[in-house]
Amino acid sequence: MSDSLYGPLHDVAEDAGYADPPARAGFFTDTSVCIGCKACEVACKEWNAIPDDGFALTGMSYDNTGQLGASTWRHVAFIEQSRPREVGDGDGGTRWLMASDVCKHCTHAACLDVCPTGALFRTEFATVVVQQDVCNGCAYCVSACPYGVIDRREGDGRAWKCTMCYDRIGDGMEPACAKACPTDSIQYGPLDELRERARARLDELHAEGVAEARLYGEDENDGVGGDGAFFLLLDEPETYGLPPDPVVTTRDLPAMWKWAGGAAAALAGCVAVSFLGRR
Amino acid sequence: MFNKRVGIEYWPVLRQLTGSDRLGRGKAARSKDTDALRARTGQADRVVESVCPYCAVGCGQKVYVKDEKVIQIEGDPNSPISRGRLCPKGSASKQLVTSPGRQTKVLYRRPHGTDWESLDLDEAMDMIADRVVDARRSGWEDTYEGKPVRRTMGIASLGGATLDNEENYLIKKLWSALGAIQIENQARI
Amino acid sequence: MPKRGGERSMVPRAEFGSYYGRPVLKRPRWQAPHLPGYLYFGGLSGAAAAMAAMADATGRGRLSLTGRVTAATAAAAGSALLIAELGRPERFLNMLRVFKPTSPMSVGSWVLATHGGLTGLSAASGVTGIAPWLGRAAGAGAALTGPVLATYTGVLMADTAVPAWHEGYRHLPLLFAGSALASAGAVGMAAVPRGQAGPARRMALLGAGLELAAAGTLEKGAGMREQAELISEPYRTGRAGTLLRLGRGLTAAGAAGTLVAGRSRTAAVVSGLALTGGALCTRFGVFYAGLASAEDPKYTVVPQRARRATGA
Amino acid sequence: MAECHPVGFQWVMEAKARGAKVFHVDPRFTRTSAVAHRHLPIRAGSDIVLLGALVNHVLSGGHDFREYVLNYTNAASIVGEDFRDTEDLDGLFSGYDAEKREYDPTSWAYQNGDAQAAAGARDEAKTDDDRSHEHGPGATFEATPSQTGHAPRRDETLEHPRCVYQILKRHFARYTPELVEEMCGIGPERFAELADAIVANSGRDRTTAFVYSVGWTQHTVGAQYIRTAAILQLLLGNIGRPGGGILALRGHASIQGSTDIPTLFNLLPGYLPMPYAHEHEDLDTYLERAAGDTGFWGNKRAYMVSLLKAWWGDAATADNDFCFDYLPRLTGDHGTYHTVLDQIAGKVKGYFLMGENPAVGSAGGRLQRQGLAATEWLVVRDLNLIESAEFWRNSPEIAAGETSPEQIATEVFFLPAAAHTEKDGTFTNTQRLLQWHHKALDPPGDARSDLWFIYHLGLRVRERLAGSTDRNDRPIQELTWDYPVEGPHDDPSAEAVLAEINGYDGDGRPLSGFTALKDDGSTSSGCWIYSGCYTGGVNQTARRRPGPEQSWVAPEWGWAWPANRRILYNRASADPEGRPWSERKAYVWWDGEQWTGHDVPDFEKTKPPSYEPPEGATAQDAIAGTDPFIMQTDGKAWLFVPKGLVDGPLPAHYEPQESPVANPLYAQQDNPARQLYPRRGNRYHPAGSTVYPYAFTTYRLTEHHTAGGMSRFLPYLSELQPEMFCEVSPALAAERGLTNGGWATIVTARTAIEARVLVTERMSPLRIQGRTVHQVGLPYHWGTSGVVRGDSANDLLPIVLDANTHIQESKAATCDIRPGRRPQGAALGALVRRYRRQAGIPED
Repeated sequence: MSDSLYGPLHDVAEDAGYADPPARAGFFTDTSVCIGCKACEVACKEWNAIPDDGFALTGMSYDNTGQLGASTWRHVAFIEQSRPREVGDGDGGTRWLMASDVCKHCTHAACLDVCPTGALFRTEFATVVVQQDVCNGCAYCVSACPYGVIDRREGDGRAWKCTMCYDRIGDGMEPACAKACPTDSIQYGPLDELRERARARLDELHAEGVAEARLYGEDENDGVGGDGAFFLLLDEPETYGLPPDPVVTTRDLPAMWKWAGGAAAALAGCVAVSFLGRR
Repeated sequence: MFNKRVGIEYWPVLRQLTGSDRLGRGKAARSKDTDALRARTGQADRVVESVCPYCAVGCGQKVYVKDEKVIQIEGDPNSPISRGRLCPKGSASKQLVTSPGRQTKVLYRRPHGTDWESLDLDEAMDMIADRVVDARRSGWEDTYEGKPVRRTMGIASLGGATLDNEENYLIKKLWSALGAIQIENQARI
Repeated sequence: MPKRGGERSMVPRAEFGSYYGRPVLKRPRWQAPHLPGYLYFGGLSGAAAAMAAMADATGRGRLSLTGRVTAATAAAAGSALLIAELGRPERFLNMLRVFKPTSPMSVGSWVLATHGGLTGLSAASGVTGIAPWLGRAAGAGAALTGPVLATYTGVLMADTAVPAWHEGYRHLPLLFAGSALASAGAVGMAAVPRGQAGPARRMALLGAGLELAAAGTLEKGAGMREQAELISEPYRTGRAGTLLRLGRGLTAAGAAGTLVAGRSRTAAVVSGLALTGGALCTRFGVFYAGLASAEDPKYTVVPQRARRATGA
Repeated sequence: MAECHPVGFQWVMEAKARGAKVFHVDPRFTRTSAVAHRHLPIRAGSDIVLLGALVNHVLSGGHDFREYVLNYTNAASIVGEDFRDTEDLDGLFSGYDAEKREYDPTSWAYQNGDAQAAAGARDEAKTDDDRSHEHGPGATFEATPSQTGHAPRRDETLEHPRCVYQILKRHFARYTPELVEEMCGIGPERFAELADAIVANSGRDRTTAFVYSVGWTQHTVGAQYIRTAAILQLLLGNIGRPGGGILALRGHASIQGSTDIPTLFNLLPGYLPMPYAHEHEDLDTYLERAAGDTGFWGNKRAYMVSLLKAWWGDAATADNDFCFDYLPRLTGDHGTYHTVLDQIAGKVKGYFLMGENPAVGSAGGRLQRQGLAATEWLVVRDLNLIESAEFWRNSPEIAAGETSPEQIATEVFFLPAAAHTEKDGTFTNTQRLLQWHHKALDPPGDARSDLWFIYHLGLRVRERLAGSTDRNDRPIQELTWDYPVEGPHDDPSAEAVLAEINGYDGDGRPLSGFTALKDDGSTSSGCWIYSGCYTGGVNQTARRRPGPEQSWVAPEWGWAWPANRRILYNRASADPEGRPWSERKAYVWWDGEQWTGHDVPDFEKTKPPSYEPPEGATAQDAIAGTDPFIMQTDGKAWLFVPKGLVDGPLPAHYEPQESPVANPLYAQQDNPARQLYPRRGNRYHPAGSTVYPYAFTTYRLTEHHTAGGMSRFLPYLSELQPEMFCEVSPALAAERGLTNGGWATIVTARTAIEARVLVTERMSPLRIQGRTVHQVGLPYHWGTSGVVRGDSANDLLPIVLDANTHIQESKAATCDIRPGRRPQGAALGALVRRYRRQAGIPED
């Protein structure tokens, strides 16, 4: 059971009851080639028939989406960075980081763990999907996700997030975002292959002198047992709005139950004690 | 609680107890809809090869039609130009052609009018044809500064860069035959 | 986004720490008064059920009936709040679609369903006098589910990514246990003649003590594993801090009043109200502390960075 | 490119991954800059300085690809003695008439070559009584005016002081890195890095490509921007070779097609010029003026006669000059901006807008809307109710109380258009590739294709004129206008139209290509360069052999004009003897018997490299086996253009019409031949104005499409860029008190608009002539209709045009910017007037 809640887990789909599942599917988002076009956002919305998410300028560079949510399953972050410089010096110090964020499809997915209805479930591809015919909108998953991904949609009442296009990949197709991505910043495939590719790309970038390049969510020893959707970043995760070291809350669940058991016993004991004595 | 269309055997708790997914986080929790899920592209009546209507890169598109409705437009992986990829605009093509905001009725605004009125397409075409004939005549020039020009300055047209070659061809052909010369498109802009 | 000084306002640069100051986590969709109300009623029902069973066992009829009715009513009220909080209330039965030990809400739903049934039966029997043996048996059962119902909510809150809740997983069950005891004791001593209310007053006193102790450690962050000072901050500051301080005052006052409540029904009622108010303030305080800790990315990012830096 | 052509940009990323170095020159740091190796922020309107300095770097450093330059360009040609350069005349070339503000190009001619010595214009134009030398936009394929047979004198040593090579050297000598720093704001190290990279990446083994868009064309010197790049690329041997070229990225699905089969006033299909009015003109005199007799334009009669046959069929006979007389005649600039001014003057009764939104998308938005309001009737065909359809009720002028629906007399017909999924047809993409899109379903409601519309309108007009005996109605009566119809709405068959464009031989069989065209009336073809797209009765444009199953050239995907060639002038990819310049860059070559290679050779298949044209040869027979530029009269690429451009044979740096600085090179501040329209509503700012101290540039965003008709009405795109904004540097924000996310008002002499502010380091203040020049960036997508709305950047711009192309200068102008929202109602006009008064600009 501890394996099922925390730590490296190799047979994720098997652990969820699938005999002989297909290879674990994943996204590798290489932000070093992202051009911030947002094709992923639109392709996702078209395929999944997601409603628009409001029409407001945020003032956050070219990001008017803001964050992932019930009606945004791909979100492109724009981060402007520059070193101080003199007028006329050009903008050699300017960096404009772009990154398409998505549900991480964690090995240990808190949203799925805490879902009381079984609406959130693990697919045979080891992805995590909400069943809209089941979800009753309890919103537990919203508080549980360490990445702030899943949310309940106002007016609809159910929780929504990226499905990694479960319907498409089940039919041997690529998820809509990965298919549309003009520069292959979003790559879809068997997770093992993607991890290998990502490590090679990282080595390449390091060799080019891009020392700040790093993988995020690729390590199966991290707090969520590694992500099904992982990233190559060019700065600290929190710069992109990602938690630096997320841990699935369920890791501590056994301990929590112990403390709760103790508290329950204490409560019962206190009641009992209160009835001791005469009157 | 459990799907009413199916029996109690679809109650996940039972499947948790009897199957391999004891924690109820995977196989046991699947709903009937989930089991029936397929990509809608697979149900298309036909798939039509097309080209993105936005910029001039010319990305290949596949248009999926079911029940005479476009149900999906996505990149054509066979295209050596785009390799199946689309930008945000190309990816929004389905909304472009199916958006409820799209105008599908002829509208008419009479001179000094304050609102649109509806108009029959056939009638509109007749009215436009009448006006073309009239404007052509009234703007007609046989000569200009003594030189033969045989043209009309009464009609002008702008547009073409978003149209098909065949359409541009007929536009240029008809306007030229009518003697109209102020025929322009976005390429000038 | 850290504020930028000076007149050079610009597209905010993403500096160390966050993406334009946006939270990393989603703001919990749970709302007040539903969730804190549920926490209160769940606690009240659980402790009241235990009180009723013990009262039964010790032959305190009025206290038993009060406990049974309170437990049943509170369970119903809690359930109603829980359902009202759902995005799709008509699907509340889906809570029993699976049984997931990994989901405190799933466990809680089964417990609540059982407990609700038991307390309902026992209250119905108590009020109508029909099938008293069944009422007693159901009451005894509810005495088992009750403490679970009253404390599992601590896990419910803690089993999230919300830093203040998660890191409070040791404290919250005890806090809720104490608060539940105080709440049930308060109802008991206020509703039952002084003569039979002794155990209720003792429950209230013990509960208040436990509640005050647990809240004290939670607010200090004592026992939290990492960055205790920072992560416990939301319990001390803002709306949550105010509510918790108010709750502590009310609970202390209620406890003090309880000491004399054996001599005055009025004192019992006033003390009961104070304790109830204290318990409610505590629940609301805990709830808002969680919201505050989810909304400011520092509570997510700083401890995680520290953890990563130490290689933990 | 990443901004506006993201999917095309995948190939840049691919090249980058293979080691290509990517430089991005742009006033703004864009999404392209973000992934380029180097972004060079440049002052908008100064590109010729940068490009000229690169030319100078190549020439003065001896970096040119000498064998290529000597054999394939006119570097060795000797120019006549009368020619004077801008260096001699302080910014003017010889032949300028200050009164008429135009050039007489006679003195630019080659020595020995007489006044008609050369080429480049794609219209018949020049006669003694015409000022016009009309040119279409997007120069790709040009009819070359007449020339006499004899070749100009050449100096193969390139040392003659009047040879093109030496003239170039002198002309560009003052275009130095120092000047680049002073005028463009690009420092010497950055320039050196760029120059070194280009030189290192050109030659036998390597090629460099330039990619541009309207950032180069939308200037009063636009055509010359591209000319400068052409000179550079020719000197480096980067034309006609794989990985080389100057690539225009165009913004509309078939904007290339609408130039090839032009809905443009000055062109007929296939870049044949529209005839101008002359006292006596017949087909012969037209052809004489239209193009040269040598090179492939030498077959101009076949092209023209086949077009006339396509249009007037049996009515077109040799006896009646193939109905040449039926074509209306031009008398000057009849471009869209000219038309708008004519509309305001009440000269245009009826106006058709087909998939075009000038109320937002054209410069001088107020004038555009005034023009619409002054038109008697207007037909708008579009998918959505765009501003140009609703100007009579929601324009900024109505909001300002200047006019009202009751005052606007325009009768408006809005006809819903069919989408690309609802009709068959071809788009021609930016690389000349025709691709057929199949109809997927019928259009909804009253929506119809433009093919349907124009065909059925034509039928109705013909019906009305059927009985007429007016001679002027014969062109329409005799027009071939009988296309098979199909479907529930009687849609004309697009395939039948394409077949007509391809052309037929005398027996009614589809032609195999333009080389099969005859000048005797026995063949027809609606657009000679497209001939071959329907070879064998097969729609070649619908070919879709999967890319992975083909070579990298992918010749069996769609069909590229001409003759399915993917790289034009690809004979230049081989050396004069016909051998590839290098194995790495092998593309087409002479195998001893014929030309062969990866692409369709752009050369007569069996003409050997050794071929020497006999005396008096015409058409392609006059092109030697070593001359790759077969459309030119001499088969050479022109570094110096002795004829064909109206603003000079060489590019010279001129400041934009509205510039914050003075031109340090010449006393001549602006392009002396630019088209000016000083008038009410179109006042210009003086150079260096302190009232309008900031430069601004307009542009597009990835998330929107041009004037917004296909994007602002879609929620999925609108939510991504929901509001009009302006981009300013932190320094400018500090100077003017602007805050990120707040509002700003941008003011010009034309109007003022408001925009939300993005304060960003991506906008660089530049050091120009020793002082700081700030630039304001303005996307131009918004208007008063759609899901998201906002002010239009184009309202700020004046109408001032490049005289070659009649394209407006919308990439560089000046403005003031101030914090806060703009005034509403009459106060808006008052603000604009106050600024004008302060700047000493005449009142409207």
